[in-house]
Amino acid sequence: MTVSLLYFAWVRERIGIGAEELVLDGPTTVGALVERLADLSDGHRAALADRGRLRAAVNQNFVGWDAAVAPGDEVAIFPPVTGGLA
Amino acid sequence: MTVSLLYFAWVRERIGIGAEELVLDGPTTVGALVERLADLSDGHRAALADRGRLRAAVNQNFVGWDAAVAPGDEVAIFPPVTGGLA
Amino acid sequence: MFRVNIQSEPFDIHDEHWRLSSLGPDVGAVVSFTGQVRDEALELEHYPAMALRQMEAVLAEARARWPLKGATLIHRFGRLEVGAPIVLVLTASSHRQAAFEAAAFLMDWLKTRAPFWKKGADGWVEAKAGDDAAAARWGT
Amino acid sequence: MFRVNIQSEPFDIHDEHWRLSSLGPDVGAVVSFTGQVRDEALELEHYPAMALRQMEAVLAEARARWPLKGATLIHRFGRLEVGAPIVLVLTASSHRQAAFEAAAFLMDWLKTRAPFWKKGADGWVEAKAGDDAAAARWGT
Repeated sequence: MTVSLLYFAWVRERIGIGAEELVLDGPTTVGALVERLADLSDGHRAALADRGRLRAAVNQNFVGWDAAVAPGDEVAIFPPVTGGLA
Repeated sequence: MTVSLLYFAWVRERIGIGAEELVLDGPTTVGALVERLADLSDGHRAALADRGRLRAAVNQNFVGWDAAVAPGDEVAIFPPVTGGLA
Repeated sequence: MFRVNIQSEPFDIHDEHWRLSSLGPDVGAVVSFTGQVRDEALELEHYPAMALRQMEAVLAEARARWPLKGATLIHRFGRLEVGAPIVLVLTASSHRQAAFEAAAFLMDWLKTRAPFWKKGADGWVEAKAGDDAAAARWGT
Repeated sequence: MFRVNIQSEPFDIHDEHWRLSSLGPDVGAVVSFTGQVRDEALELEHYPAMALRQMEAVLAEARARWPLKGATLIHRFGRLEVGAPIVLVLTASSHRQAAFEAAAFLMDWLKTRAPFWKKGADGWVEAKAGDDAAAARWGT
């Protein structure tokens, strides 16, 4: 009953790790999950404080903060993407 | 006191030559010039009969039928262009 | 031939172009877009599985919208010096308009959907609002 | 680097692309368009002096409209087999939108202004009304 968490770019740097697992009591939302994560460490709090600068994906699809998260999901938190160039 | 005439694509093929010179009495228009040219031979007539299918350039710029032609000019008559591809 | 790839190595634009231009007698137009590192060296981080998935989704969307004979999307990651190619988009079609529009669409969507992040000497590059606007012009 | 050429020989897209992509650290985007012979071999006739003049005029217009770092226009003439490249348009800019728009503009204008005529097995190819419409979207 866990979710896999992935962090990228400065979110990863502030948290200090790129991946971790969290045990879930049951279904939740991405927003509620981020609130729980922010309490894990000072790094988590610094990385996750300003949700306006963050984006989320569940199972590799972009989602909003009210999206459902179930045990077994892969949840990624990262800044807006800046690929492609030019 | 001559103009140089250039023909391209099927205009050239119907007239039978790609270039010729014509003596001008004085300034004229491209349209009047084409009427005179049409009387030169059956090939000229066949090539120049349907002005809707022709385009003209004076000194390498596209012009309309009422454009002025002066001695020394280079006048080209041809079908609409079909370069570039795709 | 439709292909998506994510790699650290450079790509060979000549080989990639030739693969599309030689697809058959009904290819009349090939358009390429190459994005390259401007002004300062970069480190490109990405989310591999999601990047591949999003690039495949963007390519499928382009195929649904335009009659393409082939298309190639390549995105690099890792350390890239000034002038290094980062991204390649290639489209082949019978006619030029489909090839041009599909290539511009693919780039606009890649910019806003492919999970890549750039870090320069001054830190992480911020996303630009203009990119969302560019992607939005294609509808959703 | 801005260059126009009319030639019977093939062009090397790799060399031409490299010339623009290596122009300097402020080049971020290079777009290429290649038109190639579709379905049947062609004979391309042209009006040399006017073709060069019109291609130079079209290039000057593109430079006035977009902040380009470089652009290349090459048009071939003579006998061309199926699959042979006929026309190459390359644009380099700091940003992708200028490179894309300028390349599409150059092709649309070339189609309606460059004095080339194609002859296939069934005779001379007729001009298409769609080409004038494509050129008209850029205004005059």
